[in-house]
Amino acid sequence: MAHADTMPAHKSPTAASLSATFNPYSWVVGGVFAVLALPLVATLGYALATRWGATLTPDGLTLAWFIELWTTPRFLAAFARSLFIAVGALALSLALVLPVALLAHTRYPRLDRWMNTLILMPFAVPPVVSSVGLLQLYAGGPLALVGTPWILIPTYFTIVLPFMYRAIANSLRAVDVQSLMDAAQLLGAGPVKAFFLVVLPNLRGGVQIAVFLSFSFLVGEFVFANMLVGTRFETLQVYLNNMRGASGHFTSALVITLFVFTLILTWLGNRQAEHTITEAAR
Amino acid sequence: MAHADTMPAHKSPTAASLSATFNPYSWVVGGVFAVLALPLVATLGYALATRWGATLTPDGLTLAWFIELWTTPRFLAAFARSLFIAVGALALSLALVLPVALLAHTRYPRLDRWMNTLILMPFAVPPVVSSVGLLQLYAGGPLALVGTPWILIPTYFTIVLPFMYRAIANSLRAVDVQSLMDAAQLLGAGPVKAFFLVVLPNLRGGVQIAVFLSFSFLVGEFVFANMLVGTRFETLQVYLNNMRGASGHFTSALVITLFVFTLILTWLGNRQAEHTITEAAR
Amino acid sequence: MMAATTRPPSSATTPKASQAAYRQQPAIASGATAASASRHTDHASSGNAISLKGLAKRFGDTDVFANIDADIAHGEFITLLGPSGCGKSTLLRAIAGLTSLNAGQILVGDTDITHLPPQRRGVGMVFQHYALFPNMKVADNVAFGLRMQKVPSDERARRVDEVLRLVEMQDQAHKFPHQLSGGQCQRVALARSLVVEPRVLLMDEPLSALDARIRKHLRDQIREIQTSLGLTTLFVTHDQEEAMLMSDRVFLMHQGRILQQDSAEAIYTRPRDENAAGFMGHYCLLDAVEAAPLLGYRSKAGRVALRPEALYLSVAGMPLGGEHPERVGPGVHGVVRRHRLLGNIVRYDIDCAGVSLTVDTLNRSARTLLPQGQQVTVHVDLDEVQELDT
Amino acid sequence: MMAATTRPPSSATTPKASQAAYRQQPAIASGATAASASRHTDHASSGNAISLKGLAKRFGDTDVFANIDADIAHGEFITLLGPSGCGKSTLLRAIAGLTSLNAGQILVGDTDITHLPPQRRGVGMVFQHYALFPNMKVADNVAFGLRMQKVPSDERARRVDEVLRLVEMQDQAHKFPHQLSGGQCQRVALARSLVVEPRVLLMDEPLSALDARIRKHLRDQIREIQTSLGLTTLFVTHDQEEAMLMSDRVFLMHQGRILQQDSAEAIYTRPRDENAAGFMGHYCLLDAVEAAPLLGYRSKAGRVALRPEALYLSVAGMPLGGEHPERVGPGVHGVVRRHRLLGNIVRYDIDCAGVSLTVDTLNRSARTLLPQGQQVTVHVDLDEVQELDT
Repeated sequence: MAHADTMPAHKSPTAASLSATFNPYSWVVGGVFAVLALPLVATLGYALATRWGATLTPDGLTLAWFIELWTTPRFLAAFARSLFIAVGALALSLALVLPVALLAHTRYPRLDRWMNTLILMPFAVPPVVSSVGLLQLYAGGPLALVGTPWILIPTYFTIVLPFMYRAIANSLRAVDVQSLMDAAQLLGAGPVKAFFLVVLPNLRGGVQIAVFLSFSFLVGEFVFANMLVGTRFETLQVYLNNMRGASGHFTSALVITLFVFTLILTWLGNRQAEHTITEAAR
Repeated sequence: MAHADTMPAHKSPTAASLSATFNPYSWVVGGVFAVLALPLVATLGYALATRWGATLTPDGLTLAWFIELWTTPRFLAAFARSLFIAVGALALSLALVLPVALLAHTRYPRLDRWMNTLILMPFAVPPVVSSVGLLQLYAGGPLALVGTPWILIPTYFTIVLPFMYRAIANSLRAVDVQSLMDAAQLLGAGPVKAFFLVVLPNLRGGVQIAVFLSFSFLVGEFVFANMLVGTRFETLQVYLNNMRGASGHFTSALVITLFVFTLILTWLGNRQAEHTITEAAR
Repeated sequence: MMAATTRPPSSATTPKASQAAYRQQPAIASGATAASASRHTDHASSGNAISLKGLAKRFGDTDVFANIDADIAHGEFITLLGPSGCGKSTLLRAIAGLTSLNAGQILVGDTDITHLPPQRRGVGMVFQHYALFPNMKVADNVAFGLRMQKVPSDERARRVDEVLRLVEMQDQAHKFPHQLSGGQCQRVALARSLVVEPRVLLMDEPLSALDARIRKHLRDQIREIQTSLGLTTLFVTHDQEEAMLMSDRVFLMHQGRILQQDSAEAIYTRPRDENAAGFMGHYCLLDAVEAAPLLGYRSKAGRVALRPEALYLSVAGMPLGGEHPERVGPGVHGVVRRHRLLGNIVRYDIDCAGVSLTVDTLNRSARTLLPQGQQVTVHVDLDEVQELDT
Repeated sequence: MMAATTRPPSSATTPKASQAAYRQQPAIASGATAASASRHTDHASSGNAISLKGLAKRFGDTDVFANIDADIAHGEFITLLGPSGCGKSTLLRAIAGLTSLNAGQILVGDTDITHLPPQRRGVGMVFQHYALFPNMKVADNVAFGLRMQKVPSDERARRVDEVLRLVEMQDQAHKFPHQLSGGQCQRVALARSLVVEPRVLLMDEPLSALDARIRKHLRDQIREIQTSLGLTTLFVTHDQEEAMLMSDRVFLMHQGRILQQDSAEAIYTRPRDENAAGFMGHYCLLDAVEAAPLLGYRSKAGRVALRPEALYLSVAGMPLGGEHPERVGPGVHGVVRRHRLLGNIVRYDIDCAGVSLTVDTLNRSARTLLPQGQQVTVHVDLDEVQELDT
């Protein structure tokens, strides 16, 4: 990853010299940034405002909404549930996808082609659609999981699978896995050791982004959680939805909390990954 | 695209000869397929069953549920609304993303780096979160779009943007766009003509998959549609949600209809794309 | 069949006429292909095919190239030779109009094309990585340029077929580029450039992505086609042998400047300065003091360059490899430090008068190989000594 | 400092002892590096470093290679030379244990390693595309093998430093691979293989991804290090010059078979058959009838191969390039069709007695160049004529 990032893009001098003289792209970046950031900024304003009526700026700033939120046990419980489900689904998918992707890449190229077709399926079946199917499937007999939180882990696993597989497969393609494995083995490492020391760290970037995005998606997932388990197992999003009636300031504080939480998580993930690598290389 | 697909994967003879003797991957493929297909199969069974109680197989087969669905005007209206919104958002995003991605790739490499960071934002802000933000944003003043269907197109555009950008940027990377443009221009084509004749057809695969996946996602989107417009502009998913109380067979029929519809759409898209290329090459 | 056919037979003696002829070019006369075969010297009298005047290109603070002046005659095969990063590819792209210039003027014939967009320059280009259109079959790739010129479809088909025959790819017309080998791809790319009959053909390291055997074959083929069409060609390469074998003239480039414009032979045997000598062959570079015993006099130039194959060895008074040159330097005693067999050449490292000399001899027979430690006498051909400015 | 140090000085005269020594190898004696410098001929008496016995590899219905038999002595530098697709790389990978064999036996010393996994073969390998670990700095890349062997960290640091010094990369120890040039990457890859003191070093086209100048430098450096360490080396290449310059012996491969195992000189001057002659140099291949006038007799062999540099030209009775060989064929009259300047060589195409001959002469001076159409006499050195089986 690091390699690909730092490699200077091979461009003709024109392009670069042009971009030095005028920068239309700064406008594009600014525009896109505005489009994407505006809702967030508005939410942040709302969460910090004592009152925000018809004026352009909030009337006063306060942390009261945040404090109220963080002292609500129902919120904390929902938070914990969401975390538990998301981590479970991600661990399950990582454990399954990593070896399959590695095999597909190094040994059985045909497997890769098959997987690429298969992983499109959940996309073709939108969440509400498949939740109906899942309800039917898990409603009776040996798989009577409906209404229990356990139904969410396999469901989320299914959702996250395609994304994880593509991200990991792309990372594998960027790294010459076969050669790295060969080199490590000739230097005395067994295949498993070689994988963990030499291949996995180089997939870091791709896997990390996949895990992060999946995680934030899962924490934010509402449809399945609501339809499959509902209020019996209130996840963060279900809680948020149920609180819609409450003050807009309160829900805004919730939203900001969630956002900051995922940001911190990413940052930690990044740091940890870098640390691991430095250690491994020592 | 075509190029990358047909290039034989360069593998050591061992791997290939091993895969000829035993095929562990057929098990993996089978397993994944089962996991992904089971909900769909169950739904199909339900949609076609006259009744399906505690037994393993349905009691009898009927098309009654489908006929009932297809003759419901409320369903057809919701379907049309969903289509309109999805097509609108996709057209908007294609028109914006294609030129930006092309510029980022050929002229301003730094723009590409920026875009790659920016497009992660909507992922970091889950739908329910940003819908709260969007509600605040569009609630008053000049942007009073809340409750009108028009709010959905910019919202969906924001959601689809990252995915479209990545897909198109990846396709551009696989094709040596700069050289193709250069070659076409030296052969007498203007830049616009060169783009449409020589670059765009080679992005087909990537763009097509992106459009298809985005489309099926948008048609299946529920959270924004429900929160931002609600019952005043009933899209397919909102309708489906509202019909939850109805017979499971009826909703199953709805789900299967939706699924078959996206399948047909993909197939048509594929055929059309191939046809275009054959024509262009003539 | 290709190139240059649109210019009237006794072409442009006045600037006006030539300009008119050039402007007329995109609409190709339909009878053009009739006057086929050897038009090699048709335009020898019509001035230069290309003139480059004071071209300069900066990228930020660094000059990619500067002060590029050159005149190229009709039908000439010019090689831009230089190490990677010397600006040769950028210069080619500037001539094609794919990169803007900071200064200078490019004339094709007598037309100033400096500010024309690439599609109106009448210039063909072959890229290192082929740049074939992956979505089109071979025939459609080749027909692309003709379609842009709105050539009627029956004439188009005929000309595509003709040019595919020329590059020996007529059997592959219905394949897609990804079904071809590298060498075949480059042939198609060549055909695609030739079919529109460009006034100038630019080739940007077209052989360097190919493997050795195909490279040699295609090298000869390109030169043959170029000669038979009388097509003015600029060929970029970093490979000295390629430049030596293909070119009418070589432009030796170094750090954004043309060090020397000369025939391949002159570039090789008479490098102008130390950089040129350093890039070509395996010159021994000595300073005047070191060279004095070999030359028999103290050179006035700062540096003296000796070609390894223009040094003569004698063993016990018997000249190795026969006759001596007319003007020969004094014999200097030396010792063979080692020899390396390079195939048809045996390269000796010889310690001689305090310096290490490289001497090339033909690998005629294992019996004539000089062992390590052998005492020899080294003579210099005074006519082949290059005295360089520093 | 590297390699082979774990084998006792007067190594293994019985299979048992050698085997024991081999098994002992992974636990490297800490004093090993003391006995540094020239161990080139230490093991000359201990039999072969590697024996390949009847190796065969099939991929589906096609043989990748078959009947590979070879013995390689301690400290020998062997080049597997052949065109792409001849099976040379697969053979190397089979020796490394990265590809399974369908038949045959590989002995290192007297140990059968045919069925050992790669990590237990005691074999080092350098790959064409370096295969450095991108997540580790240079020093950590090099230390990897030692860490696998659980070498204590202070000794590890010392040995890494030593080997980085050997490849002149000690200043780059704290860089990541992506910060290095191709040549530097390959040096690190070399250091990484050397530091674990392998019994055999395998190199799979290590220079072919590098550009010409660096390739030459690294080529000499690899050979120097290999010689100083006395390290048995198998080097795969498709480049004839590389093979000629580096090898003690060359194994010429063609379609999965070893055509000829010989010194570089012998491979070049005495090719065994037409395929070998076709791959090496620029042999003129004539049949017996065509060759008869040049030889003065009718050869019994089907084909006769003449080296272009072992043909002698005379102009008007004066030998060009001096002396004639001892056993010379009859002079045959010919005409210069064209000449090509290859740098230090001038290559003439000469029409002579109904055949086209290629003759190489040194590019000594422009004055001695023979013009097109020049009448010449061609002589053959009868000692250098190769009569080939067909």
